[in-house]
Amino acid sequence: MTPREQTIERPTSVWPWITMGVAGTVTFIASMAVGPDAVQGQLSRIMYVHVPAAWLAYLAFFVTMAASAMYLWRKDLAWDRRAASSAEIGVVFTGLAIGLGMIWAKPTWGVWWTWDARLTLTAIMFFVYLGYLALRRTTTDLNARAKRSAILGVLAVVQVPLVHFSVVWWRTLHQPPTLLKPEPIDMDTSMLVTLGIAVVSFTVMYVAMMFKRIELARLEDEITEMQQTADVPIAGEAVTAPALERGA
Amino acid sequence: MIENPPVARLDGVSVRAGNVQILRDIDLTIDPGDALGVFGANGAGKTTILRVLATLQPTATGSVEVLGADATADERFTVRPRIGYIGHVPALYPELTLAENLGFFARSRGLDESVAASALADVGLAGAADRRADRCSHGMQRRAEFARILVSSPVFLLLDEPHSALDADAVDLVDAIVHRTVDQGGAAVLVSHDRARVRSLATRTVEIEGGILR
Amino acid sequence: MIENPPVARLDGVSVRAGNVQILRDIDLTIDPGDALGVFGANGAGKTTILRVLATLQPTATGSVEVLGADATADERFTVRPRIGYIGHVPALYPELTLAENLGFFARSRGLDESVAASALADVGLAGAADRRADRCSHGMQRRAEFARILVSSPVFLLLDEPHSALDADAVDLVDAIVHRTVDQGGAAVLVSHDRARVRSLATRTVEIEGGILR
Amino acid sequence: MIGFGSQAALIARRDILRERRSGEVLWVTLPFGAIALLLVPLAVGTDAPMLRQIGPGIFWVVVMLFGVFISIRQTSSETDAQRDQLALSGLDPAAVYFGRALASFLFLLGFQLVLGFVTVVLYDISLEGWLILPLTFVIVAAGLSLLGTLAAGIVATGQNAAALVPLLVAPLSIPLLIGATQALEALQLGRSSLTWVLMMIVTVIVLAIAGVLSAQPLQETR
Amino acid sequence: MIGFGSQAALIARRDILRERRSGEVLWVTLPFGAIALLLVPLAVGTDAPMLRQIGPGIFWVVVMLFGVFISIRQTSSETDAQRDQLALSGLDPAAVYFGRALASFLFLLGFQLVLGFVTVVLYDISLEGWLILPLTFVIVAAGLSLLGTLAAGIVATGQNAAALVPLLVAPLSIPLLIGATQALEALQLGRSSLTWVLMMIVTVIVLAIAGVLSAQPLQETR
Ligand code: HEM
Ligand SMILES: Nc1ncnc2c1ncn2[C@@H]1O[C@H](COP(=O)(O)OP(=O)(O)OP(=O)(O)O)[C@@H](O)[C@H]1O
Ligand SMILES: Nc1ncnc2c1ncn2[C@@H]1O[C@H](COP(=O)(O)OP(=O)(O)OP(=O)(O)O)[C@@H](O)[C@H]1O
Ligand SMILES: [Mg+2]
Ligand SMILES: [Mg+2]
Repeated sequence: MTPREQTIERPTSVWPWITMGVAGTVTFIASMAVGPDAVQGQLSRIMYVHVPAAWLAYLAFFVTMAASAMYLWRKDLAWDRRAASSAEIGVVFTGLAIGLGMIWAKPTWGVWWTWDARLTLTAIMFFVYLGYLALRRTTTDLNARAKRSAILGVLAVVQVPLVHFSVVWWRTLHQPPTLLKPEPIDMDTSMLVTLGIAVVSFTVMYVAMMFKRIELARLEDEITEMQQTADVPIAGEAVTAPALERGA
Repeated sequence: MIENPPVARLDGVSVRAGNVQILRDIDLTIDPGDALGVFGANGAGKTTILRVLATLQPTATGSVEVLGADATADERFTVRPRIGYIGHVPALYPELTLAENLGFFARSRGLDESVAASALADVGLAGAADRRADRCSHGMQRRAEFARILVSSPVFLLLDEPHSALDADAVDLVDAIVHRTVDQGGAAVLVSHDRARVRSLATRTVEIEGGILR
Repeated sequence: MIENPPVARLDGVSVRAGNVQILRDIDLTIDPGDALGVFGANGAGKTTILRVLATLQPTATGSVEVLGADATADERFTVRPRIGYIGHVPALYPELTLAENLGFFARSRGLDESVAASALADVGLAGAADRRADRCSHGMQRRAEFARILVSSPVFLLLDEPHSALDADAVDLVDAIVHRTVDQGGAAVLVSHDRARVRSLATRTVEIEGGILR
Repeated sequence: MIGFGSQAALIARRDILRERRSGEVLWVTLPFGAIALLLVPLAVGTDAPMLRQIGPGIFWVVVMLFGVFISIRQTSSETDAQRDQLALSGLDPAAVYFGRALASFLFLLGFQLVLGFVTVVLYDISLEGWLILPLTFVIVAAGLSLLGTLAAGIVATGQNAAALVPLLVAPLSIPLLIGATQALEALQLGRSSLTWVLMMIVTVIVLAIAGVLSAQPLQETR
Repeated sequence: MIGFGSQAALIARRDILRERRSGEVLWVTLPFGAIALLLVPLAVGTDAPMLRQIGPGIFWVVVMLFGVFISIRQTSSETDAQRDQLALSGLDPAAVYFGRALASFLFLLGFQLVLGFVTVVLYDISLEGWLILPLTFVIVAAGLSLLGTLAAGIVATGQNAAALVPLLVAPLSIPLLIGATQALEALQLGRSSLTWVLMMIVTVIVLAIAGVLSAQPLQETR
């Protein structure tokens, strides 16, 4: 078998980068434009990143779940790439929410971290999806990898409702839901609008990142595929005829 | 009269595991009535070829068709119960008696446990039916594997070193099972290092060397 | 010149397990230079006799003397390292590579790991030394067991179906090992169903039938 | 071919028979669970009101851990040869999954009953609202056996995959645990435990679906 | 023949290598232990002072249970063929026992360190008097690995003997547990923890003697 000449085209699309930049800028301007909170002062501006980051992590993990289910149904590796890309972005957003939360916690609660159901469960969510990404590195066979991670991708999503409702179930330090709850919303309109803008911008950013990441994932898979059809040693050639009677 | 479709056809099949290639570009057709002997050195890939034919081994390239079903598609599940595979290592549950092992197998095929009992008697193990599998000698366990074949009467036999560990009487049993399957229009593949015995049993033989069929 | 003491002597040995009797009143003497072939039906007790000779199987009655030691007394621990036993099932650690498996064995005898490497080369497995044992074919695992014998050069060889699973090249290896051991004044016991091959190798043969030696 | 239910029953019968012969749950896991319950008061101090408070929680944690262990051990002791033959048997992988889970379910129920008794004795638990317990026991046993069987299927597909097990077990056992502890507490506080029971039921359903969907791919990988 | 120490080291190296390949402790047992610690607060309620009180105790119970499990699993996965060859190898059964225990001891130390860290974070434990901890960790790891290895030896001799395991584990793990929890507490209350440390050391010595005496008979039975 002669090694085949194969090349991979370079990714060229730039618009996702532009979109991400614009969305980031919009979030920044909006959070600076709104007045400081009555109680929390300037600190409250953290919220416009902390909260959308957490929500977009939720969205990303739901997309991972849906794409994983689609993979299990259709056995199409494209769905696997979507699931993985979304999980990776979700991990970034979760990390952002945790990091900002910790920065926020130090001045308000006096500690970086504490025993709190939401904090703990958010951390578990973070680690479970980090584990999802680590798991993908343990196998090189694309289909086996896709199957395993799809199973995890579907099941891990139960984390999301757990994190969301944890503040209701264990009444502890963290803020209970102010927006995503059955009762009417009681929040300053300007803050609400700013939060809305931030959430929309984050969503746009998520979509743009998804496009870029999926493109990259496709190229990675192509490279893996090429490596796997490349020539490798024959297993049976490791075995030779025994050398009888050495020296004796 | 139309020609019979082949029992199995491999077309350009290769198998990889880790960073080695086990099988390369295997083309092989097995027709009804064939008893194919497969020879080759240790580690050449004989067991792997049997597992490919049993639809148990994922392949890297090529197409595998077994009993009319594409082995990479879901169709393989419908033909599997008609395949009889005996590997190097007995597949019995050690804590269960031989009768319980065979009974489990029979019932999984929708058959009665009495079928299992008579199969055990046919391989000469009636007296040991209530002995736990892990308290049976190695040859007795191999015999019990052949009883499994008698229970399900598969049309496609895949036997990995069928004569090893069996005493003279039991060896004849293997030959009888192969003959019966082949005579009824099935096919058998026999992997072995005992060329003399398999040559007398097989309708044709192939040699596998470093993952390539010769 | 005084006569050489026997390598092993069984005297009225019987073995029971649960509520069955596996061996009955076995008398057997194995002298230096003997290569004893043991034949018999499946389940007759051949493996059990090997384990008795390896001092691994507790006996119900009779006396067992191996390499001058009483096998029921603590003396057996001192002679065990000079016994080479290969059973039905390979005793390799599946997660370790062949080199690591043999290296462990060599070091347990106080030998260097290079001895293990050259033993692997001698059985034709130099190329697979770094392959995990559970990724080696059945025959390769059997070969690795014989490499163990080459590492420790035991004076008393106990081989259970030594030729099974080995290809034509490797089968000669077994014969060479047996010849070497016997020529150097050791002894070998070969349990097998392949009467022709063992007859040509053995200096004498016995038949075991329902736990009784004939 | 035999029906789905008979297939599952066949597998369950096989597993129960194997356990009866090996006695692993009975002689190793069950005593370990009981020892765990015994050690906690020795370790945290024998403060009666505090023990009464933490008793049910500790009980559920022990059930959870050992429960998953029981179901994992049950399945992952299968050899490659046995797996091959099972794949060739034509039994529906989903039926095999349910059959295995069914056997573990029965072991787990027994395990819960024994340990529950031990807990009540050792921790002096009030049994007010206990009528919810049989329901909780059944749901938790179902959830854990489905979870453990799924995890075991993953372990059996090769060593790399073993890393999946804790990842699956952590997120999925939490809703079961929370549901189990809160259902009784809610009732004792005079509130409805419906939400908790529903949450557990949803988890069990999710697990059953996941098990069914993954049964075939897991059987075919190794 | 090689010396006793080298024999034990050889066996320990083998076990460590096998674990490195299979990753069972790293990927299955360790995460399970961490999950256990995490589940307890969710199950017993998130009452910070109470958690601070029960934290160390829960930690030791988890270490105890998983510790014995780790050492049992390590040994009882051996096949009959492997056991036969080990018996023929001429290695001293007592050296084999210590070698196995040594490997488990190292796993257990790592296990304790990771879980200890998790406990401190989750339960907000005061580390006053922590200087006693390294000593306690080492003694407990030694005791549990000796105990688990002994139990595994019994399990490996055949099914009937397995019933003995709980009888062995319960009475011998209790002094270790009490010693471990009380040693730190005594120190924190300004009292001497010598008695407790001595009690643990005596247990370890008893276990070592029991292991040495039983090693050869256990190797020869099956
Ligand atoms: C390490 C610490 C923290 C973590 C891991 C964390 C995590 C989260 C998560 C996951 C959410 C999304 C909840 C949902 O809507 O389901 C959230 C929302 C929120 N967090 Fe945090 N947080 C942390 C610290 C803080 C701090 C210190 C504050 C302010 C004092 C804060 C205020 C909020 C607010 C106001 C929301 C929006 C609640 C809603 O409207 O639903 N967080 N946090
Ligand atoms: N614990 C036990 N309980 C009952 N029967 C047993 C037990 N252990 C061994 N046996 C029986 O002892 C007999 C002898 O076994 P052994 O393995 O020695 O046979 P063998 O001659 O080597 O047979 P083979 O040719 O099949 O290898 C067998 O019939 C076996 O079933
Ligand atoms: N996962 C793996 N990684 C590396 N090599 C592997 C793997 N699986 C199998 N092999 C190799 O594939 C080759 C073929 O194995 P196979 O069992 O088919 O041989 P075989 O012809 O049946 O040999 P034998 O006569 O010894 O039974 C062997 O050299 C084996 O070591
Ligand atoms: Mg083979
Ligand atoms: Mg035998």
